[in-house]
Amino acid sequence: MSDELLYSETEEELRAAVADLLADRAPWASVLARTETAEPYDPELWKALGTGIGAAGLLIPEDLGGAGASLREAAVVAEELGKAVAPVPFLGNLMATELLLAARETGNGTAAIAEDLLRRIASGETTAVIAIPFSRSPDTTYKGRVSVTPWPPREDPHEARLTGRVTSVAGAQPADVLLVPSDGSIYVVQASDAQITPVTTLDMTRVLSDVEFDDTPAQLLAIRYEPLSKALLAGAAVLASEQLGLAEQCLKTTVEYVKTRHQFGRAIGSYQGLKHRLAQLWVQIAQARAVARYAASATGKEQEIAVAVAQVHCSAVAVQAAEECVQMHGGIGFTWEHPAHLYLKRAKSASIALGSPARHRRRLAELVELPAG
Amino acid sequence: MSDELLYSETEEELRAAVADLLADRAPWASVLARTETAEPYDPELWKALGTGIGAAGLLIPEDLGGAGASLREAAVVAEELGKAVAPVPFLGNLMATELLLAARETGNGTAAIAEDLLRRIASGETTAVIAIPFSRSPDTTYKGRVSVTPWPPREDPHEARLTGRVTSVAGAQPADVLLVPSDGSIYVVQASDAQITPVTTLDMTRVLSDVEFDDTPAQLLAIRYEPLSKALLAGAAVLASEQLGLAEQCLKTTVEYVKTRHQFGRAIGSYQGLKHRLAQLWVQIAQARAVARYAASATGKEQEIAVAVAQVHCSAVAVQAAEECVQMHGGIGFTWEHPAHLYLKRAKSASIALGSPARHRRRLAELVELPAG
Amino acid sequence: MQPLNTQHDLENRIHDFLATHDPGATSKLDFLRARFDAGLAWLHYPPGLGGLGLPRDQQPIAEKAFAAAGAPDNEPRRIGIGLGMAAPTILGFGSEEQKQRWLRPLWCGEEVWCQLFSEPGAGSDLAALATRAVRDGDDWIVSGQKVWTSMAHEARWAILVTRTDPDVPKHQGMTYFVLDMTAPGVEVRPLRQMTGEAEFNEVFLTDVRIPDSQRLGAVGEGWKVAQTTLMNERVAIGGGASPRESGMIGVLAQSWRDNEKLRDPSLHDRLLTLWVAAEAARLTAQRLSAQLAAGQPGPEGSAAKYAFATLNQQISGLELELLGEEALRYDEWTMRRPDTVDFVGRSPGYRYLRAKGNSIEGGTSEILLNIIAERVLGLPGEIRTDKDVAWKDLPR
Amino acid sequence: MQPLNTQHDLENRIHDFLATHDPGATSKLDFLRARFDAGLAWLHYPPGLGGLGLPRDQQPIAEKAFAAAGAPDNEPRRIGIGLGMAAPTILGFGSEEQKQRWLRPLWCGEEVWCQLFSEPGAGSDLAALATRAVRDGDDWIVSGQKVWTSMAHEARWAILVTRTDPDVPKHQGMTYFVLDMTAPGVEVRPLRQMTGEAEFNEVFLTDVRIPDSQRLGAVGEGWKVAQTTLMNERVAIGGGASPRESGMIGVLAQSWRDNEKLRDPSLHDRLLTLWVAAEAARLTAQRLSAQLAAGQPGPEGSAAKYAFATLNQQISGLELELLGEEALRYDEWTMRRPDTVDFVGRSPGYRYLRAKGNSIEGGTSEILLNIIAERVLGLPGEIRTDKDVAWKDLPR
Repeated sequence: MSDELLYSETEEELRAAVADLLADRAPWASVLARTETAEPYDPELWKALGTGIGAAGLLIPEDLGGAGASLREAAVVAEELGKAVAPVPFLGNLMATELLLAARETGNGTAAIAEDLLRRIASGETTAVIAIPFSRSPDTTYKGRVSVTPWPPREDPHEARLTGRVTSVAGAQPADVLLVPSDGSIYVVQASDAQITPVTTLDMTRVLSDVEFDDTPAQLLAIRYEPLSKALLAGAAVLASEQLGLAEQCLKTTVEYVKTRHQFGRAIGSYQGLKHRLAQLWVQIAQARAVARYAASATGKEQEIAVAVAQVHCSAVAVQAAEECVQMHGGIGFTWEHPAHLYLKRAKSASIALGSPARHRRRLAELVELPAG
Repeated sequence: MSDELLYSETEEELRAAVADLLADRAPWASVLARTETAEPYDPELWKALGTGIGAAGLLIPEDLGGAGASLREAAVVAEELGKAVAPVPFLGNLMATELLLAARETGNGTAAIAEDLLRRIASGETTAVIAIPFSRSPDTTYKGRVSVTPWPPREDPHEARLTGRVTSVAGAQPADVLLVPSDGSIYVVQASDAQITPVTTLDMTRVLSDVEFDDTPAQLLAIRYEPLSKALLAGAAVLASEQLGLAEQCLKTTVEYVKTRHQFGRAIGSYQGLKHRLAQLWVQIAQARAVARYAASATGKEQEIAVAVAQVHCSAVAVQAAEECVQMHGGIGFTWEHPAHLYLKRAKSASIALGSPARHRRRLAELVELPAG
Repeated sequence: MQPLNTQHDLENRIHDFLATHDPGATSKLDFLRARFDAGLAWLHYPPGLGGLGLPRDQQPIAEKAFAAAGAPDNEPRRIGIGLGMAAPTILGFGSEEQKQRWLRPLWCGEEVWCQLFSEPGAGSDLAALATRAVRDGDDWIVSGQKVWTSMAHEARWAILVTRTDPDVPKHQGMTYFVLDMTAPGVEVRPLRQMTGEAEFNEVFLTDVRIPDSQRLGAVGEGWKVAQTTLMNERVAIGGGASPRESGMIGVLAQSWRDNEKLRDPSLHDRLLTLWVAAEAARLTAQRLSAQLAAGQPGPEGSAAKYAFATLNQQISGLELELLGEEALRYDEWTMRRPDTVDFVGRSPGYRYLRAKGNSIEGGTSEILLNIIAERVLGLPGEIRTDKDVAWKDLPR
Repeated sequence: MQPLNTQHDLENRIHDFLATHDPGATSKLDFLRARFDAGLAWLHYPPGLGGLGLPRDQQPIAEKAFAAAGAPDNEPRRIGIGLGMAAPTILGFGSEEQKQRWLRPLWCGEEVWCQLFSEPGAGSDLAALATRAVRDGDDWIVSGQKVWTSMAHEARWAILVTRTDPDVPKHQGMTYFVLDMTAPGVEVRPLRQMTGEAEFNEVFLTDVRIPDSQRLGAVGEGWKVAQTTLMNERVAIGGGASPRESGMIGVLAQSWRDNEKLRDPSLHDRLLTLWVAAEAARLTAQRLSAQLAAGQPGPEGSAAKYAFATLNQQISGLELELLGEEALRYDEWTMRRPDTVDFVGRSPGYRYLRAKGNSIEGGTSEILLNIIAERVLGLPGEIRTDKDVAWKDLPR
């Protein structure tokens, strides 16, 4: 029953494949070097990961060309991507996939559009993302600033025109297709028809973009928002595992460093002050592993609770791990030429992404009936 | 200008006198022994402190037989009392005195009653306390459950009858006179006319009582509540210094212990884990000293801000100091036969007394215009 | 007897046993003795000593079957030290005769055991202990003071570590015994704690005679034997699955739900933060159980105890802040002698005070963090100056 | 000249000086040089070296008077290392000739100074430094790498600690020099930090010649000299009174007041907690100033720096959480070379990242806590294995 909190053999094999690829193609020095180029996402790496290993179509049913796997496997991929702060649109594409899978079920005649897109995602031909600010939490009543013509929309598949702006979208730059929630419905837009402007982003390994629509052609995908919250919830679950991976990597790097760095004639890792902080971090990470696994496994209302718990806990642990990584490396950890800052920026941004910890606690308060007043 | 944050020579002399008395009359072992007797407050000690050193009449003007001192001197006395967790009704009597001093100014004909009481407090003949639950914060809109006849009261001095109950009053047991806020006015009641029942109290060195009135004779002291909030604010300021003293004593005791306690062939105070925690505590206590001094010096609206800051900060520091004192003493610190628990119980209770830290933060939010929503 | 190859075989065996031993018609002690003799007590123990040499993870099957049949249990909480610490040590180091003498009445709850390890001068640093044992013919004469002994006032037997050679480094000069708590010279005094009650005892040993036949392990090997005892303690403290909102967080959450008046909105975020911390600790314990069941024992036991202590202290601290006036009061200071800790049944102030012991008893939080840092993370140990010095020359 | 017995005398002296030196009619440099020569620069320095041998606490009187007259200042932030660290060391250990050569252009801001102490392998443990200086006739030949050097790219002079004898324990084999930053073999490279910009430099020294006349203190006494430098650094970091809501907490509070939309009620309690912590730190710094003015210098300087670092990190962390989407963006990664840290003028993300340096630069928080624990609380030091070993034999 509680084996769901462990990793299966299949999952460990998938992990090893992703880890090998990242060790080979995404050492931190090249991740850092890429951040100051015009192409902050790595298309070759994404191709190898997405179609080579099949991470792009992980959640897509086998009859549509995917792997027919679950969020559990996706979470294992995310752990490894977190360890490498890898610049690929895995998370954004995963949320878009979840949205399409949910839209396929709503049965208002747009299933064919969803299926077609899912097939193309699984084959690696297309990368999709949801055009929504990356800070939005799953329980947000999202309105946005994109208007639709015709309005109100008909239920059956039809073309429409979108005008307006969505800020701080993650993974939009390398995407081919945008899924645009606007005014309560969700539309499909070709990325080449929108204006996508990368912005200067705190997390340099997951660059955000502002997306502008100006009477842009679009196709109805879903008449209501349900698939959106489902997608964001899945994204938040998987993000917790990414945060776990990041925290593990920070701890590992730091432990290695304090074993070899000598001051006052001793390895600094022999001082109890540092030891106790690292041990506390290890305890937190062991807990993060349990809650992240649970968030990737739970369903229904239990999933909502599990995801809120995981987002609160893993956000804090990843930030703590990255902050300790900087501090315990001393001066070198504060420089540009050491990976610590990549982790710090990813951790802090991820803690805000898909809802801040405070936001998830508020949601949890509703779910477990602990009202504020 | 900022000399107000330091201690004057007079204050240091007063401190020395109180410290000598407490070292002589209130070693912790006898404080502990007293807690399980029927007389948890020490009348002899209070007499020596109150009239011998003059602590009872500290705030009372010289023409009424007092010392004409300020809250600054009272705060220094409180620091020493905190160090000894001394079982005397100093704080309660001080708040009653502040109330009477304020009532004397309101000039509705009851000034003579207030002056008479102040004279008797200064002479040591009478000890007074305010009959209000010890948890009430200065900004509480206190209503209570005591009813008054006649109602509404006339402005001029008159007799009345009180019926009802006030729970968790600090220092009521050794008091001769109760100042009873009820229904918006404040009355004087002879303690012997009320029924005072000591309750089992978490802080065994400041036992609380439930006070019951049953058609009990009372005299009008103040037609409005203003003097009450003034008194509670002064009490909260002085309590911060008591918390400071307690924290200092906990740190001192703990530092001494970890220097002498050896484990694994070394004094445990040489381990960096403990060192860093004790150094952090010292930093907190140095800050507590500054904020407590400021709270005892500020006036007007600045006093309200200063007291809220001091209550938030000193409450947390005292609890932290007492908790570290227990933990770093290991097993012995968890026993009845070591003073650590007396400090822990005092610290935790004091943090709740006169308003919890969260309550003071909420008040501060109003004062410095940082609204919650 | 047939080998037991499947869960089904085991269930059949228990079924057969119950068919001939009706719990309703047998006295409790007779039933437990029969269960022991049938090898259905602790299944992983060897045949003849209450077990069948089965894997540890079979035990729940037996417990479930006996409970379903309404069979009496051996009150495991009351005899926890015997079951968790004394028994594995006797099994590991005892002679055949010693095992036969002690294990059966131990498991059946006839004889309660306690543990005489800690001393006033040797807490975290157990190997510094000073209780002396001097050889005298076939006996040893033991003098010293032990502390933090649960159940000493009810125990028939104690496991005891002593110093037999003060002239060698501390880890080398210790010897491990079983002590008869009714022997002359054993004095048990209650040790009152800050909650007012006394769960523990101090035990004073004055020229107590212990026959050499009650020694466990070789002379001078007491440290090694004690390690077995302590390792089993940590496994016992470790994991276990429990439902959401078990323990203190449940009390706090319920109190929040039940008392609308107490819901200070400025404490809401902290309440939820602790709720999440408690849920994270719970899921982690559950994951640990699953790992153990899947045969992947991890070092998370120390972490679980550390997290439990920290959480209990934070939750009970917040509870008092939330309650305000009620928190200024206490239920009872009277000195009592409880057998177990009742966190839920007593007052909030009791919870706050008693939780302070959680980070001290059974390994301080500092020691647990050291263990994680050194044994799990592989960080270098402290520089030690006490390892090669004769015990008698150590600073103290 | 008349002795100055009162504040009034000092004010008169300044008044007389200003009467003959009109700030509006004199070039900035001429004015500052004249002020130095009149002994009105740093009043506590000796006559002839810019001072009058007055107590330190007279300085604010002079600063106030000159500021009131609209006189130019020496841009103290730009030449902070010279004023705060180099000057007191030259005053304490320099020859008469060295003082005359360096102090006047230093104070007047003509020559910027930097500090070459830290090395990649010697951060907290400065005495482990490896930069070698070898005697060669009247010169020393110096090679090594220094790091975390502010202003090295603008500095004319540096204070430098080197290793002159690797065969003795590390504290004994060091020698202190003044280095001409324009000398051949000195290479300055910007050291980019996580904020994107480069406040600091690495300085590579390759066979740089330093005349022995630029040595400060005796050969082998570099540690003692460096202590003077560092002590003065800590005093400078210490106290100072500032108004309520100065610095980061002011930014956060204003942002809360200005943006009703951002006011997440569940963050309110944490905002107030940090507001109180900032106010407590502010009052503590003010108390420290009062103590120093009253001649009661305390060890609170290290505590103030520790508290400042912790607060900045917590406040900027909360600010990002509060801002949500805006916090995901950054203002600018371009590599720039700022002279000072601009916490308030840049983006929230910059504040968050830059504050991480506060607990590392100028003494890590860990070292500051060690100092408080050992020097203030008198706790025993760590066991040291590096004090009696030749530097060359140390583990690294």
